[in-house]
Amino acid sequence: MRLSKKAVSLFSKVMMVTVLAAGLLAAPLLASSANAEVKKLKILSNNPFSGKAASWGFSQDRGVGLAVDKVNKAGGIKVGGVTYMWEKVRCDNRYIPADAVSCLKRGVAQGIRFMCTLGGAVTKPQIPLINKNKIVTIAAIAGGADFTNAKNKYLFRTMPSADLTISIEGIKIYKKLGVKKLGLLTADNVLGRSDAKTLKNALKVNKMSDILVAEEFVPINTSDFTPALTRILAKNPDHIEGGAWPAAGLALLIKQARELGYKGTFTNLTGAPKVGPLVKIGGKKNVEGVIMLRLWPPDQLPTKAFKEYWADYRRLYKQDPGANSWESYMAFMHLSAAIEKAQSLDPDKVVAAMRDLKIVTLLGELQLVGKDNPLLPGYGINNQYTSPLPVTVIKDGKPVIYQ
Amino acid sequence: MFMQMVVTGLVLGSIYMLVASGLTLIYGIMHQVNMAHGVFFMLGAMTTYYATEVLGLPYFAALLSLVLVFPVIGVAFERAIFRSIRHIWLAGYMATVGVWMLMEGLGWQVFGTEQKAVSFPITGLVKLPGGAVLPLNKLWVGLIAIAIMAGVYYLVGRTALGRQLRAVEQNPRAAELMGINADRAMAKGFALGVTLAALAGGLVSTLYSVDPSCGSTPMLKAFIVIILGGLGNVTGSVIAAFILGFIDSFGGTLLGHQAGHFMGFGLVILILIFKPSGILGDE
Amino acid sequence: MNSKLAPYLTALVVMAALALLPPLTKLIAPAQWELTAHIGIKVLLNVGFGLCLWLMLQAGELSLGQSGFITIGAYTTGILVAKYKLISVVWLGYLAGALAATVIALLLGYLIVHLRRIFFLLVTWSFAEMLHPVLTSFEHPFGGAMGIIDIPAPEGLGLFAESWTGYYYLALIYAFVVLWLIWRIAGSKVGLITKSIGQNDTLVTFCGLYVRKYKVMVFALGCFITGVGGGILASYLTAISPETFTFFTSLDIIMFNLIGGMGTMAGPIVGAVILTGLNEYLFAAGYWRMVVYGLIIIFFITLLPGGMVSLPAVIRKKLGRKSSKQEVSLG
Amino acid sequence: MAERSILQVDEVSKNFGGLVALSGVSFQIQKGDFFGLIGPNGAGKSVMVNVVSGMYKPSSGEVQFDGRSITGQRPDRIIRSGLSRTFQHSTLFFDLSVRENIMMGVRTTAKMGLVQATLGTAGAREKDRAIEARAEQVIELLGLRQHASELAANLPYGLQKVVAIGIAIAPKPKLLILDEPLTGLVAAEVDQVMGHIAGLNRQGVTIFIIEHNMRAVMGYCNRIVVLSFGNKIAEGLPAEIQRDPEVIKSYLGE
Repeated sequence: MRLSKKAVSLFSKVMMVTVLAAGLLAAPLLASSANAEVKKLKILSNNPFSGKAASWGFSQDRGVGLAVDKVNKAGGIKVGGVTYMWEKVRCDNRYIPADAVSCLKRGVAQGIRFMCTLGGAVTKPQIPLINKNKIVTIAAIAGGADFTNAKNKYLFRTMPSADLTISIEGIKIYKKLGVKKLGLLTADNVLGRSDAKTLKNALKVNKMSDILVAEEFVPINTSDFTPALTRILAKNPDHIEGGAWPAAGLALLIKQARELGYKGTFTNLTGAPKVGPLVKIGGKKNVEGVIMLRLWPPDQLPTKAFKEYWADYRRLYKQDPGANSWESYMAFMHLSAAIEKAQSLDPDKVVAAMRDLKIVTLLGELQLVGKDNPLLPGYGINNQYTSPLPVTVIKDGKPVIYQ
Repeated sequence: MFMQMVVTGLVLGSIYMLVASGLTLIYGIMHQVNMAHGVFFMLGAMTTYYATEVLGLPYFAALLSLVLVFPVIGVAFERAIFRSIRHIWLAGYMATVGVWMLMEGLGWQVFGTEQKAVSFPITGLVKLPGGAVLPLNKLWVGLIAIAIMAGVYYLVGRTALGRQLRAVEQNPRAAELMGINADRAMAKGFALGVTLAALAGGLVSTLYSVDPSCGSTPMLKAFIVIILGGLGNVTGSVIAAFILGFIDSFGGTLLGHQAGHFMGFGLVILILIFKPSGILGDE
Repeated sequence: MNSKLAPYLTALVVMAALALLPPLTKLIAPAQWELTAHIGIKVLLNVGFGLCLWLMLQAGELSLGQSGFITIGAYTTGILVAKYKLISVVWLGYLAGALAATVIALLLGYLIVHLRRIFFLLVTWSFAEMLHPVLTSFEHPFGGAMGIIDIPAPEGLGLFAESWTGYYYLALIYAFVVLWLIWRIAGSKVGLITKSIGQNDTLVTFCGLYVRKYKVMVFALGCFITGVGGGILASYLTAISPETFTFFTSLDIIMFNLIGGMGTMAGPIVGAVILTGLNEYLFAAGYWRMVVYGLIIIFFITLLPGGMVSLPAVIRKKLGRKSSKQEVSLG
Repeated sequence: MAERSILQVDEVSKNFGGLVALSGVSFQIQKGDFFGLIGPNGAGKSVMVNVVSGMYKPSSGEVQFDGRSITGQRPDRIIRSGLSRTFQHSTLFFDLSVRENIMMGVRTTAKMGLVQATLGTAGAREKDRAIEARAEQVIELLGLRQHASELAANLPYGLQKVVAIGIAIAPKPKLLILDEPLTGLVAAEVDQVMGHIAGLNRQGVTIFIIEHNMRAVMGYCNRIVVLSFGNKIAEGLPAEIQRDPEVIKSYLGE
């Protein structure tokens, strides 16, 4: 092999420095997780921190992180005379199901009993393990009774399920907009498929099944929607439902639909993409009038606590928080309160305490619903968090509450 | 709908053509499958983003700045990593994978996870017969892509640099006997490929969004294109780009997105099995 | 000592040591056991995958589609055992998965083994990529985007108090059976033919051997073993989906050989241990993991192309003695 | 006459695109012959070998080996029917030892099954022993004993040629085709290699040697065919060939 000596020495130097730097950066993460502090209480943050879904992962992780700081600063959790301090343990699942299971197995192996995670695709395979090992999990997932049901005692859903967003709020919005022909263009993943199921069911219950004229699924990382849009637009819809697109996907979908001459309206009911990138990528004119749930306009925050949270988040991360972050924050506060109430770390006692505990947090009263609720078919268990759900519309490039 | 499919196919085809051009040139000259192509695409898009949104340069000036910056980056990479391992095919392949991972990883650290966008200065629609519409930005991106491709043909076919590159492509030893410095010519060829990738990034990213992994999907498409066209065959890849554009457009519209994806790779496997030299190859 | 028995004895000692790991860890550091088992299981399965690719590499085939064969093994097991419950014995599910992988490898292999180098790499990669839209598009039998869940553990695993130990021993047995198989084949005349094909397939033809037959055979054998591993992984993960095994899975398997070195069988083993360990070490590092990966690839390619197993020779050479031939097995 | 013929080439032509490499060449090799095919560079000698050994399919014409047509057959089948060939440039398995190289040539190697080999059954071990024994015989025959364990890559060029011949004769072929075995050898090595070949011929192996160097083979061959630009221009005994004006012209003309 011919090797230029200069290149070799330069490269070995550069590489050594970078590897060292990477090692130093990684070491604290590991050291903190290996720390054998007796009064630590660990929560596994089983999230994507790299790859396409990383922004969701960071969003949830930061929300839980802020809540961890909040609880610890307030003196931790006192259980039977022992004070526990929370510690968040990150594991990067890259939004790959196998990696998520690996992360959970890793967590279980370290004796961790609490977890936050997100995404139906990566949560689904974790469920058997969650149930078996009694991991109290707060998860940002849509879907319906597939996730929240009497079998999954330990899985708590932080974000409103598709039953809440689509079946209840969505139908109201469709009626208000007077939708006559609805096209569904959603992601070809667990979330998108279950959204479609929920939507069809909700339309059937409301005897509106005939308004759904087209249904398309494309991969989550799609950047060119033109073929799928051409298919949908051939049916002349006056409204397009996106389901749960993140900002870039939704923005491109809208932009390309407008480019193809589509004049109708849009909703993206389950996903709560950040407005900034949505407007930038989609173009201010194109995204005008898009309706979404779970999004709070920064200048219309409902409570003082939420305003403080917003400011804290902005100060730390130089951007507005996403819905995942505050929903996870609130759920975590609820979990902490439940542990104190149960006066035990036993998962069964903790989840029992969670079920009928109401706390006041960022958006006012937070509680769990699901059992005996005709609007949430098949849930049979109080494992769905609810809090006030804003309906937001984009006006002039900014989110405002929809009247 | 038919006309719309044709239009979409043409637009996608010209995009794929542009993204694949750098890849096929690098294969042609260095016989190296460049897995880092998507990263250079991404860097081109990012540079354009920072030049327009942060420095406030006009879009076309930002695009021109790519032509000044990326040849240097290309030469640097060629010198530092690829030159020493050029003649070992697997080492070359894996090294480009290494550069891809390294640069994308650093990209996420440096640029953050927030999605970015570069806006194209021309907007609007053209209505075509048959009920089809063509957005002006896509029309312009397509036209510029064709212009760049024409430039590549001129550069390779008519200039001294092109003669060097062609000589090296055919036989590096013989080229050296003719007084051409093969190392230098290959560095230039690599730089040209990298610059084309960056230009593709700067142009195509205006239609989509920008993040550190935004080069992966275009790169995947470009791979399909260059295999169909025959590795290293520029004209073959131009034709293959439009074939893939039409597959994605017609397949995606008539049969659904996944079917289009499946057909693209299916065609690649068939071509590799029965005619590895590509659609234009002789053999 | 009989020299023929020496490798068996070494293997037996190593195996015994690894088999003693669970009770020892539980005795000394019980809190660390499950994590150790988790990493051990991954390492051992990866050793199997790495060795399969090593054997294929001997015949000059570099497959970037091994994730496809893991997927086929895992999905076949999952579909038969969990989704439709057509087979009640999980072990038979693994066998079915392996057979499915073999049949597809035979068909694909027959068509593609004449391709060389980058063309073989690209065609196997395309094959693995093509599976994704197929799996996602069909609810039946593949379970669509959701994939397949509730894949049971194999029978007999319940003998162990907790599943960690069971899977650990299963992976251990898998790794050593693969090691034995590949070692036997590599040492036999078939191994000699395989190695010869990798060096000069024209000459092999003119030794009167049908090269295609041997290449397909080696490819299919590698995919059979990989398919079994896929089935075991499906059980261990309990759920699989189209995104479970990706391009990066295939890339990792190549990297085991690259990092360890392709010259000897020790290479992929060393590589699998190092890379899997590193992956676990960097589990929380997010994007830094990509950076470290990239640097590792570039490091081994440019500075240590013979992999870790060539390190002693390289050091000796640095210390002054020049060896006549440098270890470059990247072809 | 016909039953003594081992290789019969009838009107063989081979075109590459528009280029005619062989046009209607015919000849016969008898059992026990030391047969030479000579001609200047580019005469089509190597193309002829490649057509006979199945590497190329002839454009027209027929090749019969041992009474059976082998035209257009798969090369490994042709080889298995009892024909061996070497290559012009030293073509070996360079990363294998000399012994392993020769074992690759032994015919029975091909009959080993994967399962047999893995399990090491009694049958497999017996085959292994037979292969190894034959390899030792060949090593002894060619005087390679002291190099048997060396890597082929580390041998001098002349010995590499001998090993190549060893691979070819390991299966006890009926016909041994040697494609320019003397290229690149120094005089002493030429004698060594030709000595081995002559020895094989004396033991009854039919030899078909292709050479560029006319003088080197004159002393050994009993029959010679001369090719020039794809045409057969002469055939006969060495003495006749040396006198043939056509041959002299084509050699001097180059």
